[in-house]
Amino acid sequence: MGFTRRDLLRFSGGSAAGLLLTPVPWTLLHDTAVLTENWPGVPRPRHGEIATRYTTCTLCAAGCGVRARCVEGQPVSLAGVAGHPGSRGALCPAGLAGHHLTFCRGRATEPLAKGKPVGIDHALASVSAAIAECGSGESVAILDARPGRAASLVYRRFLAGLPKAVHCAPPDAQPYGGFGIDLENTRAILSFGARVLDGWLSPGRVLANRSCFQLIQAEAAYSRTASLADVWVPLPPGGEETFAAAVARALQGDDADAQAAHVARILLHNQPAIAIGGGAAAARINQILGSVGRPGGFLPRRDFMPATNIAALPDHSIRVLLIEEPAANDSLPWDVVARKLAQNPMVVALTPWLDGCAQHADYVIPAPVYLESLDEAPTPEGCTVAGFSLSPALLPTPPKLMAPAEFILRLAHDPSAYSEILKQRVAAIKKEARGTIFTYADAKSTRVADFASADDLWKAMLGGAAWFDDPIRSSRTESLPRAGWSNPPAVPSPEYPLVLISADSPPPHGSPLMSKLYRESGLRRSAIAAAVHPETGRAHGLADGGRAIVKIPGDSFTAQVIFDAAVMPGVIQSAGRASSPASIRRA
Amino acid sequence: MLSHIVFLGLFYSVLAVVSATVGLSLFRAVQDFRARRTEAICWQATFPDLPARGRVCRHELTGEFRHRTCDKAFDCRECQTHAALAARHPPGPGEPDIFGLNFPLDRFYHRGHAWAHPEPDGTVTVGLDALGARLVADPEATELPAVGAHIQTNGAAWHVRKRGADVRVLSPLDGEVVATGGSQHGWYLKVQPDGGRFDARHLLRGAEIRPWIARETERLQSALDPTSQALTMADGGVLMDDLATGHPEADWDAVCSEMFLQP
Amino acid sequence: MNTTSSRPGTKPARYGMAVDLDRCTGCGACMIACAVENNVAPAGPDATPRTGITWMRVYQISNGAPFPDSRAAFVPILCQQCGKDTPCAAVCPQEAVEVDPATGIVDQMPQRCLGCRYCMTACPYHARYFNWWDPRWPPGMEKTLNPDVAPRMRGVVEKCNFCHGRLHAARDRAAAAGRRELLPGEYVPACVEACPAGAMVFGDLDDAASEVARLARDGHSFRILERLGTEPKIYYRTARPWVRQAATQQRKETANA
Amino acid sequence: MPDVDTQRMPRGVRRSSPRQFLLWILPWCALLAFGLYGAGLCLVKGLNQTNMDNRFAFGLWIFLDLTVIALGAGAFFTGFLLYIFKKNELKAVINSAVVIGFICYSGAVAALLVDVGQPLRFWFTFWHPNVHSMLTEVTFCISCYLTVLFIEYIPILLKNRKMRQVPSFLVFEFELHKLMPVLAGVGTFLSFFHQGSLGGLYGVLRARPFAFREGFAIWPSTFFLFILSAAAAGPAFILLTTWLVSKISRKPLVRPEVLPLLGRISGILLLAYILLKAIDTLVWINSTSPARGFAAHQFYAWKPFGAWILFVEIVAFGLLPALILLRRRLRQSTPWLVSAAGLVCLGIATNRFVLTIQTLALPTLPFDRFLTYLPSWQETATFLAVAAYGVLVYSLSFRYLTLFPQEKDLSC
Repeated sequence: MGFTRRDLLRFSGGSAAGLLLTPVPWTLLHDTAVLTENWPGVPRPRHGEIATRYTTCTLCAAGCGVRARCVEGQPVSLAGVAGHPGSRGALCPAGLAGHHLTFCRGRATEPLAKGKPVGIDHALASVSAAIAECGSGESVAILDARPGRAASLVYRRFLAGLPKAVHCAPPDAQPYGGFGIDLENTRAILSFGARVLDGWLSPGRVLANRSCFQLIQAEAAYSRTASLADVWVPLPPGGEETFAAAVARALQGDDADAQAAHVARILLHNQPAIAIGGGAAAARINQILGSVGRPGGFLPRRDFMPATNIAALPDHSIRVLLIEEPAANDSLPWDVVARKLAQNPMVVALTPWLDGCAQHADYVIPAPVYLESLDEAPTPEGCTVAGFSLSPALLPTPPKLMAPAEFILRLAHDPSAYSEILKQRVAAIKKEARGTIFTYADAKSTRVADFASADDLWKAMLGGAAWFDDPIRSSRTESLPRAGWSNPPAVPSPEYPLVLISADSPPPHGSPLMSKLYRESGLRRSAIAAAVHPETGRAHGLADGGRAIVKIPGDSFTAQVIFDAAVMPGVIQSAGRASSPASIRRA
Repeated sequence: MLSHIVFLGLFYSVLAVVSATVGLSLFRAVQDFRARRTEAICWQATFPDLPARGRVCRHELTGEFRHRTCDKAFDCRECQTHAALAARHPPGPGEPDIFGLNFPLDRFYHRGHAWAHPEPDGTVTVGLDALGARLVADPEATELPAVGAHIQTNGAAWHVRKRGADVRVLSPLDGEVVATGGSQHGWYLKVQPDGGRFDARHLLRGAEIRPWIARETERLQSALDPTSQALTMADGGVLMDDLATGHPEADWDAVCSEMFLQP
Repeated sequence: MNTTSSRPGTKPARYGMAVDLDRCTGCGACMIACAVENNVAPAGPDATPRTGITWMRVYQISNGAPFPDSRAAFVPILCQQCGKDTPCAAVCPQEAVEVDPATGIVDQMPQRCLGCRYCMTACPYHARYFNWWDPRWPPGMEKTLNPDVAPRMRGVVEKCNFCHGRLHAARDRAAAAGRRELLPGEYVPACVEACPAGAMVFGDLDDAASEVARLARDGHSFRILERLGTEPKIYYRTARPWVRQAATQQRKETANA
Repeated sequence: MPDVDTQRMPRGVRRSSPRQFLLWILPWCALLAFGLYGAGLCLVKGLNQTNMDNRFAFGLWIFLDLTVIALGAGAFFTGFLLYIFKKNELKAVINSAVVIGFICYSGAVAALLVDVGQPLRFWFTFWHPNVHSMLTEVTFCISCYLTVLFIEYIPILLKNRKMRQVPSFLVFEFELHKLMPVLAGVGTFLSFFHQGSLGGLYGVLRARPFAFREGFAIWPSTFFLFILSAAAAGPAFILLTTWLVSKISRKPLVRPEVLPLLGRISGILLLAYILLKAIDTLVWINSTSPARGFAAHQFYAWKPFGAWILFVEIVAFGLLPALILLRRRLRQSTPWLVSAAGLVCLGIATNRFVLTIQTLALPTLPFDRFLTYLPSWQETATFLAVAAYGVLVYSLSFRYLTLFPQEKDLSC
């Protein structure tokens, strides 16, 4: 008899029932559970010997002490160093994610000539050639991201050997020249657009003293600092000078408009007070307040190494420009730099990134990022005494990468290595035998004099330590430099009825994790966000959340419109852009 | 913890009840097989699916009730109502000729159009009545049970195939097949009734036949042509010998399912 | 029932946090420290502000006044570790959420989570996050994962647990030192440690001497959505009336996104 | 030559030609395939394929589940009335009701399996259940009840013309049918529970003042409201489908008195439900919500969900159809009856929508915003797949099984 459908039914039914009695289904369940627990593609964190190592952050001029938790030598998290005199145990967000930089996309991994990979020797050769070809009236310039380092000395030494050369710095580097700010005793700060609560000096130090000083923020942008300041004086774009003059008058008892008078009153009632940012404006007020050279004001310190503000150079004077990538949150307005370049210039970018100054460079010399090579942190910005600390590498330096200083040394045919230069610097500190060494591991301060030898000091600093000079009683009388550069006030015109101003810095270049968090929390508006007052927006036919095209002289970009009633009418607020007249229309 | 016990207890007992129900019905089904109750149960399960008009009580046919639907699946042997009524006034003799159809009075008729005729030798001859015969005249195939097979009242006695209609003719009695004939013999089966005696209480006889056939012809009519309401045959129209060829347009499957109580 | 965290011998505590909104500058250090500590993956390109994972999330609030009177404040929102009828714990169908009686910490067990997201609808603080994607790191970056915390798989819910890994580590240290209880400050979540403004204070709310308990009692302190009666353990503090109002009172205006 | 197709249909009923039938199911098959593709994407690539997010953690699918299960309640309630209360008129629709119930529940379960982030862990709930969670109740009840429905479906299946030729099937069917009241009882019990716990699902969200309700014992008021509303919607939906099917198949399926009866049942329950719902709403507005720091009017301050939605839900889709269904004269006229039934179903859908979607759209944090959400095509496709699946299963059942016993009588 054949195999009928009914038999098939019976068979399948029977086998199904039978299967339940076997362990098969249960093991299957168990296995699925196991599978879902070790989900494919989810990485297992490495386990291994855990160590704490110390270094110093070089991502900005603050030079904060860093405690790194390392698994098998790989830093897995960074934290501040408790008791660090400069950073007060704090780190900024960028610093906290510093160990991710190594893994960022967009890194320069090998020397490039006009975008094409070349050997480092070839690069050296062609740069030297270009330098040799420098005609009269044309100069070689090194844009020093942070003057005052041992590296800066290397640059100067190299430039000294050239007929016409200049060691310059970005416009807003060294805002206070050879002075530090005695923040601990300051009672009031009048800030002309300085990002006081958003990365000014070392965040830890500022925030630790925040409750002690009144903050008056005078700027057009409704920046984070402005939104949190005790008083926000919304100046029309470029109105610093006028307002400063008014405040100055008020301070001297002359009559001024209510707002200036109010500000003056605050400054007078909260002595010592200082004014920062805003170039000449601030300098004038500081003079009246007498805040230079007194406690709670600007105190001079040793070791000031002035570098020429690149904005101050004559136009079209630079033939060969070697740029060291400035820190993420310092802006390098390229238009200012470009103005200084001669015809067919050669621009060499010494940078870890392809998206920074490398975009404008003929040659790109890939530099290691923070933690990838032994580096140095000079006197923290605004520190009242000279300082110096090493930033020991926690990660191996990738092949083909070369620290800017190393490159310049090679260019100068100087056999010594950058590390030796640093060692000499430390030796010099030991020789002068001033000041104290703060060692991160035990948070102890030791007189430099108490170190047996320069080698001991070197070792100590390699293990994570910061040197701070002793305060000086100097009779230096020179007034403050005109901090920062105030570019000409942007005046609206029929063609450009609005003014584009920079609010906060955009999410800093760096950890993908950090950019993710900023994007998702909306804490920092991206560079393509343009905030306008709703009325201004409607007047220009924009829609909240819509896309718009912002035109500025010689450039234009598309941005996402954000209606924000807090923004000054008539301005466009966008992160990290130079102030300029602008027009906006719906995309 | 207690809530755990209560909650889980509740739901696992629910599961238990459900599976028990299924298990029980499976078990019972197997029992029925063992007890050879299959045929009867199949009929039991089928009967409710018959259209209401196919389930009328024989006493409605004879007019003793205005409306009564059989609740015993045509097994009057178990029906007190029938017993009582049959005792009070048993059906009188009728006449064999009904609308030109011949229904010999010495036979007992099953609602499924099989007749049973007790032979002197104690066996019972089973065949298709005049109406049934016309419905499946010269069938494509006839499938009779093997000699020695056992058939049950209201179970399938034999199968006939006519114009795509599979017809199973319901057995009028319980018994063992002793011989098989066919349409050409005028009878289909000879059956040795169980227990030697032939119980015909559930079968129609005598005067009951006419009203029944009258109703049947109505049903036939509506089955042949659902649209028309005219009762052309009740008033003496004569049925042709082969209805199938006579009504080529009719859905024969449906007709047979109607007339042979086969939902 | 209880997880490993409630071991015999360790003195029970009721951990909580006090956040000073007048100190917070919204820098986001807490968010980053949190994500680094807890191995949150960088979001994929198509993640949105509403699909990304931020156990700690800083909201910017405003006094609603237009230019030039606008003022801003920042409110870090993390799991508020509700202490009474914890909404998420009550609804989880398979005990993937547990309130540790020894610490008061509401813990999420990703390896048991079904991903039904019922707990997320239950949470009024939106402090629970779902893994919409497989966690992915840029090549090599998985080397920076914190060994004390297992990354979560796709399709499960996760949230702040006061850096559970740190609690375990601290306990082990204490045990090694033969102590039954943790010293104040011995166990601190990553966000608190990282805050450069020192705006966050963490500790045992039941320990009247602790800084956090003192701040919780402070007249300027309040809790968000307190009237829901879930006894959250995150206290916020501000001397600015408008901030307190904006953080506690339901807005009246009918405008919306 | 008798074609295989008719050989499988019930005898004595007319069905469309195979060609017609094919034309009818083809589009639905296509839709099903498309939907399955969408669902497959969600399963393989993860839920990032949907437009749900951390704030809108529940979306279209949960709305679908709640609605569909409410509409499927006809199965249990009809069974309940038929087997327990011996309302024999309902025999006419019980088969159809069972099939609809089966479709709704299996569809809902399928959607749920796609909805969870780790479908492979679906059984965890049975392994370590948290008995205090409404979702656990739901999971247990629905899985149990789906089994019951499947078992209730078997007899209908076995009565298929081909199947019934297998005596053993018929016998099993017969024995099973005898025990059907037991299953109906169990089913009713389960249904009462899970319909309720589906309501509880949102009612217990104490931290979501828009959804939270006080209640009795562990059950918030929505628990009981859902039972009642489902019981009201079930018959209405059966009424609607029956009418629809007989319109599409162009033949009477049940005796004329059956539909009005369903309507009446639905009407009575609906009226009761609406009254309770109104009371519940008042209590919520005046006590529950304010007690938790939320003035109820705020909830309706966010466009587009103004107070109108409350009116629509309670009056237009609640009171109105209830009154229609309770008036004999209106009940007798099919247009009124059917449109009323339609309104009832709409009302249920609205109620479930408000509870699932509006709850999530409304902000709880004072400085938070109102949220919007639009399902992605994958979500919608999955949704449609469930619908297509339903239509297909029902069409096939209708063609080859006896869903309406009276049809045969009425066909002549």
